[in-house]
Amino acid sequence: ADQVTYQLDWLPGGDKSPVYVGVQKGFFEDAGLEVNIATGRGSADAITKIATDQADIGSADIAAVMAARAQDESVPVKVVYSIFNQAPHAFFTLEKSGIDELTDIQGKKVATSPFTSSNAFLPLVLTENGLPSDAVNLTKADPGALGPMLMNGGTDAIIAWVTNVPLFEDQAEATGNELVVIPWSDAGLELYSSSVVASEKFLSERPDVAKRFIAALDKSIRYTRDNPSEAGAALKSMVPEVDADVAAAQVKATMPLVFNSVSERDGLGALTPERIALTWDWVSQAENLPADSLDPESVIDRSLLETLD
Amino acid sequence: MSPHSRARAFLLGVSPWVFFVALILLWEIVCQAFSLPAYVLPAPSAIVDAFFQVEFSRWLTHLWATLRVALLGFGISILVSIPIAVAMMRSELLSRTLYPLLVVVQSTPVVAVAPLIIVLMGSDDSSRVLITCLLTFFPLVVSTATGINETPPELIELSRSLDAPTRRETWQIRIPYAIPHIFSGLRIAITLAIIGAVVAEFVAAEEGLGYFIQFSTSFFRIPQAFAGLFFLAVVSLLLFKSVQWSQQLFFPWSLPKKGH
Amino acid sequence: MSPHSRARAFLLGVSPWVFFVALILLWEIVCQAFSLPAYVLPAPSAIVDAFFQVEFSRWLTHLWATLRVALLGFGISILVSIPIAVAMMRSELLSRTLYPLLVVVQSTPVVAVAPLIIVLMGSDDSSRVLITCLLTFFPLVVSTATGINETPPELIELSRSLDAPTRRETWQIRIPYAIPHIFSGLRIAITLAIIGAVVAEFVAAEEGLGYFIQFSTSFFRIPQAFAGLFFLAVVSLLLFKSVQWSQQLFFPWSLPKKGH
Amino acid sequence: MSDTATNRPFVTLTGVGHRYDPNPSVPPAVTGIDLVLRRHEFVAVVGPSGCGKSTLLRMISGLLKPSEGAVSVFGRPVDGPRDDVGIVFQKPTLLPWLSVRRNVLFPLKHKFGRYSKGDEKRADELLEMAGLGSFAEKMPDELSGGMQQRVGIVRALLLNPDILLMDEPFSALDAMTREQIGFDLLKIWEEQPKTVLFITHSIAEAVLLADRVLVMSKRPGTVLDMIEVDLPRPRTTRTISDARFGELADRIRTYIYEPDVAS
Amino acid sequence: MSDTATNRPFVTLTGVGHRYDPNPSVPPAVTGIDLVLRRHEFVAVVGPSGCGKSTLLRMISGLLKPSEGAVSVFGRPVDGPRDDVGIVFQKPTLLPWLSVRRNVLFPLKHKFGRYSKGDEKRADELLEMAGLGSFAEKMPDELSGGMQQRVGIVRALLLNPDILLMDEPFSALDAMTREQIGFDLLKIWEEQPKTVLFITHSIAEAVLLADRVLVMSKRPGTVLDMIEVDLPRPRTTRTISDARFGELADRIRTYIYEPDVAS
Ligand SMILES: Nc1ncnc2c1ncn2[C@@H]1O[C@H](COP(=O)(O)OP(=O)(O)OP(=O)(O)O)[C@@H](O)[C@H]1O
Ligand SMILES: Nc1ncnc2c1ncn2[C@@H]1O[C@H](COP(=O)(O)OP(=O)(O)OP(=O)(O)O)[C@@H](O)[C@H]1O
Ligand SMILES: Cc1ncc(C[n+]2csc(CCO)c2C)c(N)n1
Ligand SMILES: [Mg+2]
Ligand SMILES: [Mg+2]
Repeated sequence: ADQVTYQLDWLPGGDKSPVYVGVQKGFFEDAGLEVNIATGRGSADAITKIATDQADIGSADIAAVMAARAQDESVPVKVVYSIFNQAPHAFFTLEKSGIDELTDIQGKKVATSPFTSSNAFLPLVLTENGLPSDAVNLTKADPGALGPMLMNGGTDAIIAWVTNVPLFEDQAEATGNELVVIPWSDAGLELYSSSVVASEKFLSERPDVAKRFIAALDKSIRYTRDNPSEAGAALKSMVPEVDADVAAAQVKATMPLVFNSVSERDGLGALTPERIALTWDWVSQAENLPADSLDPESVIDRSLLETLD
Repeated sequence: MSPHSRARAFLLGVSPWVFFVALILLWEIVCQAFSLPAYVLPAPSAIVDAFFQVEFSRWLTHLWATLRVALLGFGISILVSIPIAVAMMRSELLSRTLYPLLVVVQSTPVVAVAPLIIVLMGSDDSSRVLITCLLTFFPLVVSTATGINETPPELIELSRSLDAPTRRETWQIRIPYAIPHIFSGLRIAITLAIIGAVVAEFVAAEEGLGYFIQFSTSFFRIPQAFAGLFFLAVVSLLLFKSVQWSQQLFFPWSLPKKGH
Repeated sequence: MSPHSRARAFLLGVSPWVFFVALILLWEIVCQAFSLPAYVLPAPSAIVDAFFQVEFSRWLTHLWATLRVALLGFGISILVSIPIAVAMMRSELLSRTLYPLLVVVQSTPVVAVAPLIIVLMGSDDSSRVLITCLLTFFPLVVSTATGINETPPELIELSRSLDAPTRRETWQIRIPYAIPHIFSGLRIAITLAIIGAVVAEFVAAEEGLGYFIQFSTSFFRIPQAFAGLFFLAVVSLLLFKSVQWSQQLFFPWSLPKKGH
Repeated sequence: MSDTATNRPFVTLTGVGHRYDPNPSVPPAVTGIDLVLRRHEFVAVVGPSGCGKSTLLRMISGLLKPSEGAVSVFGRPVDGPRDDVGIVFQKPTLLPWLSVRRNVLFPLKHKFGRYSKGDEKRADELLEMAGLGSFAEKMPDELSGGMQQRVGIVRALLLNPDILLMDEPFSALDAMTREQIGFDLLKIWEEQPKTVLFITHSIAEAVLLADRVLVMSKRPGTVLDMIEVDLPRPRTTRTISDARFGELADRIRTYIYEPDVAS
Repeated sequence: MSDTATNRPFVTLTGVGHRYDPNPSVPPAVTGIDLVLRRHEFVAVVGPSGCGKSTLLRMISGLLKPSEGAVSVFGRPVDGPRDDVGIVFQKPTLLPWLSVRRNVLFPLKHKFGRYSKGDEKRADELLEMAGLGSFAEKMPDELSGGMQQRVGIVRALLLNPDILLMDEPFSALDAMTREQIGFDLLKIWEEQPKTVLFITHSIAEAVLLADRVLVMSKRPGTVLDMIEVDLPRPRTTRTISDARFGELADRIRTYIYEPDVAS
């Protein structure tokens, strides 16, 4: 079987379960692939590892790929498939806080992780909704501290990904609170997010393997949507420390980022030029990159998508 | 041994445990009394529960992953740093040239260069061992160099007057004299070795206690993370004690004299 | 001073710089020759470019944020660890009880307990200073305790024979005797203080050199991250040198004697 | 200091002994010492090297607990270091970070936390007496071995203690300085009487300075004899030519050289 | 060792001096020393404490570079430590981690990396001679001050060096051991001739042991006189009662006590 190393951009979790499902259900094996999964520590980490051929293919935020290529056009990676067609970023708050919609956030205390890509989009989302870009009182703290800060009143809201809603719900429940999620995708942030990224070397030297891989991954993603609890169990069987039920809940929270009106319109995994341009528009503004520093199309390789049915 | 001194020895032996148990009890009581949520500070009872929810064989896997990196890094650090300290003591030129470089290496937060190391060396044991070495070797160099420089001048003169090879001056006089200092460095380094292994796992690993803690935290499974922390602390403590025991066993003369 | 020894002094003064420049050149050449991609290891020239692309006032902001946390943590560590070492030297019971606890605290990866610290203390300087202290105080305790225990027994007998208060035995005999050891601890601790501040900024901060490095990395601005790293190394080196200078200035007798 | 105060038992040792090695097959360092030092008496101790002289001194000072018998001072048992004792150690024990003058003043600084201008003057006087007047500002490692030892003696005298315990204080001194400083010590002792225990390897020195000479046997150290030195005071260089001086010295020499004949 | 070998210049010092303090207003420690040690000669050095005796010894050993003049041995200038020199230091310099026997054997171990069973036997014999036979297995900190110093002497004798430099080796010894070990030293020296420089504070000891006595002035140390000791060898306890012994000792004493009258 052909060896493929798949690079995650973070630790295993429900949102990363499709690749595990593919391994466990034998989708990769059926395609003549033996897939090795490596954990990662952020999109930049994943992109570097793929660019230096420590992995063949993996997941990373398309925003990070664009930023990388805008600053160093020699980074040899291409985006080949879109996983999240919507931004995962969101304000999380408690019902009792009285924040019901995005504009209520003005003047509130908001906590966020120090190095999440969400921070760059925050000013844009705020101005998009008619608020000044410094409308919130922002503090940055370790992701692990955000939940407790929200629950004990240390902050009015936090910024996190909707993929983690179940985790925060558990914490809210434990303190008798009701969690309110305000996704930025409902507030005008229209872009691709988590995507499949492949090294140029992998694409040029083993195009056939890449094609089979994407096909099997595509199948895994669909299977995961339909069988969240089985996906949780698949993850659990490969990563014993995982709680299968929590993972299943995460799968359910993640799927709307994958299967939604965008995927219905363009197809699963699709990378349309319009939405790519839109994404670059957001990213270049968010990260202070000149609009002409990158042709966003140059980071895309649709050859694998074209072979999918 | 008089009954009095036997009682004293018993007290000394028992007191750390009493203190430890008292601390755990206090912790449990605080958690219960203030009903601190488990995701902030889990009660010891919750940590114990979490500990037993993880299969023992998984613990062993993680333990072994961390331990082998820590010990390998620690060992290599010793092998590297003592010759460096000796060389720096012998040549002022080398000392002046190398010291700034060592300080630069030491004061570069490994967390920040770890990704570079991983990219350059691949994300396997070798890069984690290197990260561990980077963290541990500096205290060893500093302590050994300090100790070597504190050798009484009379003894150096004795060696000079014998016109003995410098090698023997180093091995038979300076290094033995530096033993108390070297062990003070080893005590610091062994705990840093564990930290180094853990930090390396935070940056790239698929197993190990550091990975386990990070992973548990990413799922907000704080009691489980604390179980990992606790396990890690026990391991560190045992390693630290082993350093002390080796000194008692192999270099009893290097221990401070007890008053009469 | 003879011309020969003047030449030697000059060589000694110059050699670190020569070495340093040679190292940088080598690095540049390696990067050019192997055309290493900048996202793996940027060339020094690229790093310098990146350095000047950041406004100087921004650098100062980041520097000050890191420096104040590091120095505050370092200072508090000194204030805390010397009394602890003294207390542990005085009472074996305390030493036996406290030592394991210190080892546990020391070997707990701060990154893993960071959320707890932030939740309990808030995400401001205070928690960053605490993280720095957690990293730095152990080497200080170990070195000070080692030094205090190495005081020659005759001097302790002198103090006993005067029936002087233990406080003065400590301050006028044991602590001065421990000065070389304390400084060896301080040399280790000052570099750890910087690391502590940087790690703390990884965990909770809006500014500081550690924040800057990680931030730049997360946006794939690798040369810029290296510029931050480089700046950090220079600052560490200066702090380390300051520790050495203070020893030369205030405790010249504690330095090893140069041969005649 | 009234005369009634002297001639009274001041330091009393009854059956005192010490063993460093708990293993009973190893003989103790010293054993069965019965000894009374009278108030303001000058007692010299002689005996072979390793016989336990330093051990005895350390037990009297309270620095070492006897493993048999008991020491008492002025009727009160000694159970720890006393503050009215001045000790000159066998090795010079100067503090490397203090100048010579500050080393001499150290006991005051250490005991009381401070010293006065007057104390400084006294320290300088004592240093002058010891021939170290011009070295007051030097650091200990700039002194020769003998000079360091002299600083140690001056330091012990500074506090003018009731009991002065001296462990071979003059062994590193040259003959002239040695004799000179011996007489200086007697002068100080006569002006400011104190009980002195003086360990020496010089029989002549012992006889020249002391009221009584304690002769110790070789290990395990016991009392061989206590010899009354009935030479008139003040002692001077002339005392040495006194016939009685030769007699006493000879008697002690016999103990040391032929212990079996003497006892 | 043929007789022709002796009586030849062996160690030569010409205009030797040393200053520790580069400040020219501070006098040097020693200055203008012209001195010739003949092969297999026993020279004693006396002089006031701090006059530079140890400094002189350190310059001859090659441990200290003279700041003026030059030292040469057998015609070759000394520019560093020599390996045919045995030194007994003023302070005992034992290695705390070695037993007494291993401390004695240390020079062999240190110089050659090993020692033989025969060396061990010799070490034990020397220890026996120094009255330390039963202490061979002890650690240095279990010995009294005098015993430590004796171990240092035994150590210097082990290598049977050509040149033996001794810095107040006997000052911590009791009178009997001192005399005894002095005669032992002479016996060894006669059996295995070597050039000896022997610093002492005892004028009697200097005259009793040496062929010549170098008398040094007080700081800055210079040569006051070099006194030929024309007493017959072998020297014994009887030598002390020799009238010539008293004469010589008196002459030296005059230098030390009244330097102005003597010179
Ligand atoms: N390391 C040093 N630094 C400065 N001065 C020194 C140093 N060593 C010795 N001296 C000075 O040099 C002089 C001679 O010292 P040296 O030790 O040679 O004397 P010595 O004759 O051996 O005395 P002693 O009989 O007391 O041992 C002394 O006045 C001393 O103060
Ligand atoms: N710390 C120790 N541990 C074990 N034995 C010791 C210790 N100190 C001394 N001794 C032994 O006790 C005996 C007496 O020692 P002490 O120092 O009292 O002798 P001393 O009469 O002062 O000798 P010297 O004249 O050589 O100084 C010696 O035989 C020595 O070996
Ligand atoms: C691709 C990717 N990169 C980083 C994180 C880490 N992260 C960023 S914010 C946050 C807090 C929880 O929402 C966490 C864990 C992730 N999850 N996925
Ligand atoms: Mg003694
Ligand atoms: Mg000397």
